[in-house]
Amino acid sequence: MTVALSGEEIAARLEEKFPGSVVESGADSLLVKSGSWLEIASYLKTTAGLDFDYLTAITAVDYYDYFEVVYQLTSIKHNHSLVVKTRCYGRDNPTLPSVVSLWRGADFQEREIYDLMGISFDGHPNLKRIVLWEGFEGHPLRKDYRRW
Amino acid sequence: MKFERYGIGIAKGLSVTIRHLLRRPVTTQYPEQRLNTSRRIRGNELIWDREKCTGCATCAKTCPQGVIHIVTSVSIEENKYKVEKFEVDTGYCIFCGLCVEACPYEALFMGYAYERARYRRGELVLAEEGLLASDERKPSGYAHPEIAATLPKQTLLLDKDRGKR
Amino acid sequence: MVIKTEPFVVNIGPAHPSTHGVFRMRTTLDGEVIVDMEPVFGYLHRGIEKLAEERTYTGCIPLTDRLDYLASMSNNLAYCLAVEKLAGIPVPERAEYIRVIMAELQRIASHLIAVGSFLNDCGAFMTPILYMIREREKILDLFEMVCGQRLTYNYMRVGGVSQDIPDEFLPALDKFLKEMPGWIDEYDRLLKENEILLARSKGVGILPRELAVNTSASGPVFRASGVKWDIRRADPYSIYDRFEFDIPTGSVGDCYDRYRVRIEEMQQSLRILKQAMEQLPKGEVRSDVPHLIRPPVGEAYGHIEAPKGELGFYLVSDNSIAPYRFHVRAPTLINLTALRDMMVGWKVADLIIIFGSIDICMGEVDR
Amino acid sequence: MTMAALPPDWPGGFWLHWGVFVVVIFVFVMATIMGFIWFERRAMAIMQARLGPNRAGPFGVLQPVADGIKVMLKEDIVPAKGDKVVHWLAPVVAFVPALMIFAVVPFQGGAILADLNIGILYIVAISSVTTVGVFMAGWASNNKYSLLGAMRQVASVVSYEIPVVLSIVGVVLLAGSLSMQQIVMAQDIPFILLQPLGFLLFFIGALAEINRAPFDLMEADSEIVAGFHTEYSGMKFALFYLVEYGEALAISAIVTTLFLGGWRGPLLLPWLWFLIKVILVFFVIVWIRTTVPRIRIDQLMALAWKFLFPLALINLIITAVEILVWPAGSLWVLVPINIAVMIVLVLLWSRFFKLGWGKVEV
Repeated sequence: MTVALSGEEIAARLEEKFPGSVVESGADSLLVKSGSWLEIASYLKTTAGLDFDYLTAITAVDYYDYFEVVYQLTSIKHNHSLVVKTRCYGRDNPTLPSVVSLWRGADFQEREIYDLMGISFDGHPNLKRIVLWEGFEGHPLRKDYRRW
Repeated sequence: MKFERYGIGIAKGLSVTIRHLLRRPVTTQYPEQRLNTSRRIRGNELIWDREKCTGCATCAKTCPQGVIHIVTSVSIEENKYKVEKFEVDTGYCIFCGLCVEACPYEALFMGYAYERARYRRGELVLAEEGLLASDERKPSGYAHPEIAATLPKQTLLLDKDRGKR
Repeated sequence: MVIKTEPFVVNIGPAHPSTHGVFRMRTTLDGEVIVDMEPVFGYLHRGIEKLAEERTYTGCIPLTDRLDYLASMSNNLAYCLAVEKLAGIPVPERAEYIRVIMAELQRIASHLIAVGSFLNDCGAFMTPILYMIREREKILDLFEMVCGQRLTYNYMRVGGVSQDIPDEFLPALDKFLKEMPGWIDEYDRLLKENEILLARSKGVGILPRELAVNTSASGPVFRASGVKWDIRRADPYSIYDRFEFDIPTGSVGDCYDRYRVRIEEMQQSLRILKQAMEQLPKGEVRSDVPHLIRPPVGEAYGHIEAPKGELGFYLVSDNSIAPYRFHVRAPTLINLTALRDMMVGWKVADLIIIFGSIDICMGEVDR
Repeated sequence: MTMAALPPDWPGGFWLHWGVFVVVIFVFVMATIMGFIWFERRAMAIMQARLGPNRAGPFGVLQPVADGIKVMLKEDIVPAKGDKVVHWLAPVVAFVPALMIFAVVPFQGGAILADLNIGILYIVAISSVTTVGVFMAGWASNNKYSLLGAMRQVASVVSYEIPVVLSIVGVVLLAGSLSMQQIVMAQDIPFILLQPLGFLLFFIGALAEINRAPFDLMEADSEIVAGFHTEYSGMKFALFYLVEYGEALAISAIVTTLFLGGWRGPLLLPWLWFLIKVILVFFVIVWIRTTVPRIRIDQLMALAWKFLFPLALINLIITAVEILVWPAGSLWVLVPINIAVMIVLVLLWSRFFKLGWGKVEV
C-alpha cells in the first residue's frame, strides 16, 4: 500500500534543513517557496530515508491571483508518496526552477505546462511549445483565456 | 540471427499458419450477411416519444455536447409544457446515451439502427417528426430493459468461430 | 581518404504507415544509422482538459473515452475513482467486481492491439495482428453486450456502473476465459521463438533500469526494464487486493522483453477475471448519487494501472457542478521521454520496431 | 543444327517450332502470373482467417484482371526532376529478363523453346539483368526512399548470387550436364533428396534475390515507404508488379526443374506434373511470406556471407567427394548421408556465428 507521507512530518524535517522555506503544510500536501524549491527537491531525492526517485506527475492550476504547480513524488524503494506544491505569482511571465536535472520524466510535462499554462521553467534544456504550433499566441488553459 | 533453436521456431510458426487452412474464415460479408447487434446498442440516432415527453429539458441540460434544442410554451389545459420545437443535431451528437439515462419520464430512446449516415449535414438535424419511433426507426434497449427483452439476441463471434487448436 | 558524408534529415510521420497515429519524428540519419531524433506531437490535440472545465462531472465521462481510445474502460475507471475520492462516494460491491472485470478485459484487448501492431512492424505481414484482432473482436462483443458501444463505452458512472450486466454475459465470458489461453499459446507458437523476430528485437532499443525510473516510465515499458512496479500491487485501488496475480517483469528492457511482458500480463488478467467471476456478488450496481454532483472544495489525485501505464486524474473542485481543473497524467506521453535515448545508434528498421514496442496512443499523448 | 530434344515427328522446321513456343511461353507466363496473384491473395487470406477477394468473378478469379484494368486507367506520373528516359526504360529492362528465363524451362519431354546445352548458365546470367532495371528505377525516381531501396536491392542480389550459383553447381555435378533437359533426365531420385543442403541454400538465396518473404527489404513499407517503385504508377507500376510475380514463377520453375524432378512423375501427364510442382513451390513461398517477419539489412548481408556462402562451399566439396567415391549400387544410399550432413552442418554452423551487430556508437 503506497503510504502517503503526511505534510507536517516532512515539513518538520525540511524546516530545520532549509529554514523558512515551508510556507504551509496540510495533512497530505506541503507548500514550499518557489525560490528554494530546487534544493528541497534534490534533498527529497537524495536523502537515504526519503529516496523520492520517481516523479509521478506535475500539474499546474490557475487560481487567478497565483499559479499552483503540484508535484506528485513517489519512492519506488520505500513505496511511499508525497505531494509538494509551489506557487508562482504574476500573470505575464511566471517562472519556476525546472526539475529536469533531477527527474528527466519532467521534461515533456514541464513543456506542456509552459505551452498550455504559460509558466516558464528556467533551466529546462528545450523549453518549446509541445502541443500547439509555434506561432500560437496565448496559453489556452488559463482561466482568463478568451478564444475569440 | 543465432539459430539457437535451429529453425524450429520458424517451423512452429509455419505450422500455425498452415493449420488455419483447415479453419473457416471468420469474416462476415456485411451487405449480404448481417450480425445481430447488441440489445443495448447505442445506434446513431435518437428516438423521442411525444406523449411521454413533458418538456422538462433535463436531456438538454445533461447533454455534454449541447445538441438537443428544445422550445416549450405553457399550455393550461394539458397541465404540462407544450413542446413547440424539439430538435437533435445528430451531426454533433456523440451518442453517449447520457440524455436517455437522465430523462425522468423515459421519453427518449437510443436508435437500434446504425446506418443513418447522410450526404449533407443539414439532413442530420432531426426535428420532431423525424424523431418519432416508426417501424424502421426502432428504439434500442439501452437503459430500457423492457425493450431489450423484445430484441433478438446478439450474435457473438465466440459462438461463430469454431477454431480448432 | 575519408569520404565526406553528411547526415540528412528525414521526417518520419505524421502520416507514416507505422507511427500508430499522427506522430512525427524528425530523425537525422547518417546512412541507415539514426544520429538524432526529435518527437513532434500536437496533431491530435483537442484540448480535452479545457473542454472538461465546461462539463458536469458526469458529462466528462464521454470525454475520458476519447483519451486513450483503445482502452476507454480503464479511462472511465480512473476518472470515476478520482471523482469518488474527491467527493467521498461509496461504491457497492457488485459494481466494484464489474469494474474489475471490465478493466481486465480492456487490458487484454489493448495488449492484443499493442503486441499485434508491434509484430506487424517487425514485418510479419498482417498475420499476427489479424489473429489478435479476431480475439479482440470477441472482447468487443462482450463490451457491446454490456454498454452498447464497441469503442467509446461511457459505461462507468461516479458511484458504480451505468447498467447491470445482462444475464447472457457471464456464460459468454466463461466461454471466452476457457478459449483464450489456447489462443495465447497459439500466438506464442506463431512467433515466440521465431529466430528472425529474436534477431530483430532482442537487445534492440534497451531502456536501462535507472533511465526508466528517471524518466518516470510506467506500465509494461517500465516492468520490461526489470522494475517490479504495478499500481494494482503497489497501491491497490478498488478491490484489487482481493485477487492474487503476479507481476511479469522483463530483464534487459529491450523490445523482446516488452513484447513478452505484455503477453504474460494477458495471462495474468485471465487469472484475475476467473477469480472475479467466481466472487461476483448480487446487489445493485450504483450507489444513489445525484445527477449533478457537487463535490466539496478540494483536490484529489486518483491513479490506476491502465494497459499503457499509470493513468492518473488530478481533479480540483470548487463546489460547483463542473471540475475547476481536470488534469490527466498520460502514461504514453511520459513513456516517450526516453524515446530518443533508446533510438540513437540504431538503424531505420529498428526505429520502427522500438517505437512500436512502446505502444502509444496519440489520443492520450496529445489530449 | 541438330535439335536433339526435338522428336522426329514434329512438323515444320525450326522457325515454326520457335513461333509456337514463343506464343506458348508468353501465354503460359501471363496466365500463370494472373493465377499466382489471385492464388497468393486467396492463400494468404485463408491462412489469416479471412476470405480474400471473392467479389470480382466466381471466387474472385477476375480480381487480377480488375487490377490490371484499374492500373491501365491510372495516370502515369513521371517525377519532374527524375531522369525521364531511364524512368521509362527501367520497367522494361526489369521485365524482359524475367520473361526470357522461361526460354529454357522444360515443360515436357520435347516441349522446350531452346534446349541450350548451357541452360542453367543462361538462367543465372539473365536473372541478374533484372537488378539493373531495378537500380535504373531507383536512380531515375530522384527520391531518397527509392535510392535507398535500390541500393539495398543491388547489395542483396550481389551477395546472394554466390550461394545460389554454388548450390546450382552442386546439382550440375550430380546431373553431369548444364542443359535443363539433361538435369531432368538425370533425376531418377529427385535432387532434393540427394542435395538437401543445396536445396535449402538455393531456396533461401532465391527468396532473397526476388526480395520475397523474410527478405522483402526493398519495398519494406514500414521503413522506406515503397522502395524503388515509390515513384511509379499506372502501367509502369503494373510491369514492376508483373516482374515480382514473374520472378517468383521463374524461381518456382527453376526449383522444380533442378530439385523436384521437373516434369517426371508416375501417372499424370508430364506437363501437369510440372504445373503441380510449380504451384506447390509457390505455395511454400506464400506460406513463408505470411508467417515470418522481415530481416534487417545488415543481418541480410551477414546471413549471405557468413551462413550461406561457407555452407555452399562445404556442400560443394561433399558432393564432389561423393561423386568420386560413387558406390557401385544405387544412389539411394547417399540420401540419408546427405540429410545427416545437412543437419550436422546447420546445427554446427549456427552454433558459433553471430549475425549482424546492432548498435553503432554515434
